[in-house]
Amino acid sequence: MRKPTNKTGRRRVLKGAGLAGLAGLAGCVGTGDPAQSDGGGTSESGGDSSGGSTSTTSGPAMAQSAEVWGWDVAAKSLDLIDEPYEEEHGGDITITQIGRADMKDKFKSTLLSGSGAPGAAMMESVDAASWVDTGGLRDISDWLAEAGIKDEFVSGKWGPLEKDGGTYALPWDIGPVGTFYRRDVMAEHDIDPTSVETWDQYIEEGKKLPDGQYLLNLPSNDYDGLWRMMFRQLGGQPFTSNGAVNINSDKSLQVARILKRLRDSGVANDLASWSSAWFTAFGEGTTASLTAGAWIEGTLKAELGDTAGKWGAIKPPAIESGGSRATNWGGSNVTIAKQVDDQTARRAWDYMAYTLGSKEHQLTMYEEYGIFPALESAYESDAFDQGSEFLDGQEAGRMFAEVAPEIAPYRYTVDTPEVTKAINTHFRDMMTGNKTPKEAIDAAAKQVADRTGRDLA
Amino acid sequence: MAAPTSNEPLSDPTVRDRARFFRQALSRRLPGLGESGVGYVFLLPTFLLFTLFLGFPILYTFYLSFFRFEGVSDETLLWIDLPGFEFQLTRIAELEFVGLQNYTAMFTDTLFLQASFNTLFILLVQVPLMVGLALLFAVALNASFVKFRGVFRTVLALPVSANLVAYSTVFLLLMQESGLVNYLLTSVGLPAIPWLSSSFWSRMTIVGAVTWRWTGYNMIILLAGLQNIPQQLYEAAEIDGASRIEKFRYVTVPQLRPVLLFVFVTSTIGTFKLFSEPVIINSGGAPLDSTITIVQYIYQTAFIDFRLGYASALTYVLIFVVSLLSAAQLRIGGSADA
Amino acid sequence: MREETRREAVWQFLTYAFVLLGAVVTMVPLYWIAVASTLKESEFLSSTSPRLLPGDSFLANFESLQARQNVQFVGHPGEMTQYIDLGPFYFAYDFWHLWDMGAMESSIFVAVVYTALSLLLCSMAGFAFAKYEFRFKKPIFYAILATLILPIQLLVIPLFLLMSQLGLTNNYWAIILPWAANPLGIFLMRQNMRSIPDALLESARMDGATEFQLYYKIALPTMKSSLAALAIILFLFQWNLFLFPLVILDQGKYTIPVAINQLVGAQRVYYDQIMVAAALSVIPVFLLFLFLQKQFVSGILAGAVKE
Amino acid sequence: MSGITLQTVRKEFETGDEHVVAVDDVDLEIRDGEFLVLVGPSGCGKTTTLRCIAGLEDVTDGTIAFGDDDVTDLRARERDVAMVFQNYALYPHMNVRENIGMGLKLSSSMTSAEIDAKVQDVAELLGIEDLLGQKPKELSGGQQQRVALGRAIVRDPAAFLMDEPLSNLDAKLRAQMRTELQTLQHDLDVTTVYVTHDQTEAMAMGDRIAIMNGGELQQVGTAEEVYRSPVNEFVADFIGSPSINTFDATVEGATLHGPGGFEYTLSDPSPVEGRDRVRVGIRPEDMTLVDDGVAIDTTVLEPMGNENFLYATMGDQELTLRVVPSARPSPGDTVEFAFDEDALYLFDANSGAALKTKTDAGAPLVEEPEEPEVAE
Repeated sequence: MRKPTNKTGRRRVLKGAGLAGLAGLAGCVGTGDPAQSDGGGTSESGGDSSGGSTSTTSGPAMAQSAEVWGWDVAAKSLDLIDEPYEEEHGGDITITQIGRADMKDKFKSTLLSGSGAPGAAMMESVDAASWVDTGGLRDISDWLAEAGIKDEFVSGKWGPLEKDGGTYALPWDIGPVGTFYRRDVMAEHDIDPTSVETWDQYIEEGKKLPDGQYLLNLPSNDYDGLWRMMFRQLGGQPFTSNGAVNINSDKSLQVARILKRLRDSGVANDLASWSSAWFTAFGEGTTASLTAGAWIEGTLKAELGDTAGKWGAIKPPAIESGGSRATNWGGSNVTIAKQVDDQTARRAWDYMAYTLGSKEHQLTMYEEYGIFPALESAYESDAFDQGSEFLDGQEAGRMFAEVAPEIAPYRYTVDTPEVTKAINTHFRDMMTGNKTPKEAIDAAAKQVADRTGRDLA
Repeated sequence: MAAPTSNEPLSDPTVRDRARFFRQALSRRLPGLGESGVGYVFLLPTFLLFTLFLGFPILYTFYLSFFRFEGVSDETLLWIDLPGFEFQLTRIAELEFVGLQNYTAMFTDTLFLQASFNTLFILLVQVPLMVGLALLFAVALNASFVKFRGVFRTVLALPVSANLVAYSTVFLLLMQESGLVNYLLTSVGLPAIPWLSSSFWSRMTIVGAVTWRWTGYNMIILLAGLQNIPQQLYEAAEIDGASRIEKFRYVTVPQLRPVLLFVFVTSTIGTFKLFSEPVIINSGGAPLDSTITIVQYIYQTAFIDFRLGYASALTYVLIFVVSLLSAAQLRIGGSADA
Repeated sequence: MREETRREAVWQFLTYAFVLLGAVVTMVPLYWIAVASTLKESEFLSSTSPRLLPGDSFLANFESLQARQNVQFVGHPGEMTQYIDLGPFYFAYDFWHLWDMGAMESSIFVAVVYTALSLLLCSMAGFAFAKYEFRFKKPIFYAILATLILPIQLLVIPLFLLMSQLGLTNNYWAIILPWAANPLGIFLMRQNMRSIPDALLESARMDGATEFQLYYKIALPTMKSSLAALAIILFLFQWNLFLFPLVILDQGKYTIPVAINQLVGAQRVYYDQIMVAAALSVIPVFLLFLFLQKQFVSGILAGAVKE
Repeated sequence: MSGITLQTVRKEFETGDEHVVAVDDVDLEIRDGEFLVLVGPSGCGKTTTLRCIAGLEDVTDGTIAFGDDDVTDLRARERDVAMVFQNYALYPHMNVRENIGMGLKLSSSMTSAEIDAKVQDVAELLGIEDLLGQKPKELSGGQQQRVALGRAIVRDPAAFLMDEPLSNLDAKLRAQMRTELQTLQHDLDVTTVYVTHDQTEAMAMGDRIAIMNGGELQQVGTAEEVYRSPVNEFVADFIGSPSINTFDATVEGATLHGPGGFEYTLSDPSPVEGRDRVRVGIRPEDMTLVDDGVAIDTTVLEPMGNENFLYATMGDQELTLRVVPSARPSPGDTVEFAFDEDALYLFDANSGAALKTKTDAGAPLVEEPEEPEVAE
């Protein structure tokens, strides 16, 4: 039941004092695009175009200022490029650092209520599909085409950012996965990770560790993370191209079996991810390795500084012999809300393109905070050839740069959170032996299908 | 007549007097309101704030509960076109009318049922536990022989001053596998408890946290109620040969019934509204969904799944259920000893 | 008689033991917050032997909290940007710039304003419900009471929408006004005000008081302890608001819960800073509570739960 | 100062589904400076009438005038009356000085200094000048009573309205305050309407007494008038302590036949002419014990010292007699009593309207210049 649009002339806005506020909920009717009305802007969206714009591209005039939201290290990274940008392009970019969960809540509130959004905001690839689906993000495909930088990014990154021919965010970083291990612990127990090719081999090697020491951590609150990483490594897709649920595919079953084997073999610890116990175990070497996105190096360095030099990294083991060893974990983008007025959006885009679309700036952020660029052209830089002190001089950067372009695309959708829940719930049953791997993935797939109204593949 | 009869002023009016005279003159000129008029005037500010800030969200939520949210939009949302009254609200969301589907869907929504179960579980354990403890503390502190009653009262009520987010985080730390609580348990020879990682114990952790925080507060309310019980009733019971327990059973509890009821109803409502505690404590690695509460689930439905319509319907069901429950509590509690 | 005294002694001992145990259990988390705030993170998180005695890292922790970029927990002297100098008359009129408010000051400021405003509104509404007859009194009262059930987390989106239309985003009024007419407050005031004798009000009417004077000259002063009790409840309510302030307030205006939540990073939780913040945030409410405790006990239900 | 006139004042209440007529078309004229007592059983409408005069209740119908001024539509604070409440209604948060001065502060155009002086005067008048700094809860009942009075006096109102002001005092203090109030009212000479349910108090204090029942005004008159010449059985029964003895009697010519073989032949049968039945009333104090009167059976004897109350039955009719202290029949004893026909009351058996009241030579009836105001 669609309500008629505002074209129907007989309906007018009642200009009563009390109702005026309500009537103006998303801009006055008749003035057209709400983004240009008072309702849509932010405090920053002054619409003031008098700023010394030195933009090289055409289009609407740029607002003087724009605000960009990000969290933690990411926000700090963006801040690095703030000054060079302002020197070169003028304008006034404010980077606002907000806690990750908080930023998401805030940004989503602005999306859903159609007002209050900043010029641009960070968006994780995992969230991208559902955020795009709200219709609250701005299609930047024209600007992207104009800038001609689309092909410079790793292709696997674009999937969740696109919908119906529109593009809604600019990729920033990716998380090519590596297996980080404690060199000293492995050496002590005669394990050579560099010789490991598959997970099965890795498990066998892990059995050499004594009781109380684990090869890796398999946290019961984060099965989906490992599952997704491995599934993607196999080229698996959670949904088929026509939207059917596909998490009970053979590839998914393969992954489930490996996870089950990891648990049953006794080589896996079970500590909640990111808990202090989790960190401590890596610090003490009771958990000897960690498979995660390249960005974990920066975190480990910050948290466990006194273990510097004791770490090494390999490409993640393959699921099967000769299989791919490239996959991804994590990664962000920068997006602009639709409600942001054109001038401010233009300013925000200008900054985004300047920061994320340039090798130089991406490398600055990589070197300072380990943000691994999604900008493929950056990989040529010898910054990736520098040995990492934390990894005992290993040139892991090059390894990841090799992995990055090989990462298979992955179909994130609005129902990704459902997949997460289903996998965690049923894999827990699988781990306790209540379900076989096959039963677990079937149950998970059925749950997702039931709750999203999708078909099973 | 002894009062001064002279009309001459004894003194010059002071500034305050002048102000008073001005107020009097003003109030004399104002038209009188009927009794009902006065009532409305006193209610006016409340009424305005309610209509503006809660009326709109409540109605909007109700409206949304019959739709499926399809995305953000800027088309017309709602229009009223009566003779002499035209009003149009611009659509902020792309909505598809689904009738009562949102309301029927929840019966087969396993996660909703899980959340309801969790909330009820917490409710059934936490409210009686907390009210029971609060009552025992109140009775103990009402006993005349207890010294330093003020100190005990303050100490017991102190947790209420802890900030919600802060204390939830602190509980998260205390209850960790290797946290202080397990340290204390193991150091006296008891087994460590998986406070955060088992479904049962993670719910109990939430129960514990909420109980810790609110027992003292409720104790104070009950204590105030106890102090209103006439001492003669206890003396009469004493003469009738009632034991301590009997006095508690036949004097304290019936006399305290209205206060207990108040505490029960407000605690029940409070438990239904649990949000921050489970969100924060759940992040400690509890099995997924094992501590999710109804409000938390509705929040996720709206904010993570963007199913605004469904979330709105859930909200209304929650409100309906809590209203029923409160009314039932009031009826049960009130009728037994009217 | 002998038997009686012995039983009495046992009873007294049990009562003391129970209360003492309760007090100790209650104090453990609070004590631990206080102790942890003076320790290094590694000291209080150590799994082998948690430290239970205060250390000397409080200032270091506090400094690291204050040094955070995205959170200003406690404010500092600001710059007075605007003032008028007329010889002996020296006016600063950009008052809030005397002190840059951190989360502590913001929370206190907001909670105080909210409490004052809400006390006014609740007592007025409670007075109307308790002492006047008017049409639709019962339906209105129950409608207000019903909103007690409403979890405000679920109104975030429409409220946000409304606030941005009213131009109140990033404005403290946005977290004060929506619940200034607090349903629990109205209920308590109504119940308490029913205990004011009608004769007292009529007497004042005979004395020439206007209806509004009845309210503020008679009803309010006789309700002092109830107002004090309600003040605590209202203050706590505002003090703990989390989700809506998070969404509606921007950095620099954060209240304590929002600020503390900022210390939970994407990858790391800054427990040492959280402990300092938690310890500090207890203080204002603790003082308020200590200050008003007597009135709280006597005022919470002077007539609150009759009927 | 002025008199107060009530014309067909009517007050109806809606309480839930119930419709109550609390005051039923009362006409009443209170003279300037008069002490009028409104008396009646609880629920008779006396307090409502007082509250209508005060302006605390809106009348449903009728008018109220102070002197020549119609005040029906004026609010309480505009009527220039002062009221003393049963529970005194002292402001608990103010001290005595503030309590007394409150009315002046709210509605007079006196300066603070004038108010203080006046409060001081009134306090001295009432002998409570030492209490001015104290809060009500620090005062005894009698002191609170005085403060409440002071609060009324200080305003020089056109009328004092008092709602059972003495009922919260103990018996001794009540008697003392009764006299004091009368003296004070006499000295101040302010029209006073005083509500009580205690007929003794009414008789003792009122210049005139207005008796109400069921919302209707029964009779207005001096204590003696209402005692000696009640307009109906209700007034006769209400006034006097112990209450009048009344019983049914059948009429045969001039002879009355009552319960338990009661028989009396009227020397003047005119009041019962043409009637079959009648209600007979004899006041306890008019019955004397004799040897050849009506026989009754003693049930209880209450010695009061100066007199004895004798409770007895005449057939199934219970009677009360006030007898000399020397008469001491034991329970179960049969005694006999007699009375004067002059002291006999006769009432209509159906309507209760008086047919005959006391005709003996008591104190002379006060001849009033105006017609007595008697409502049906």
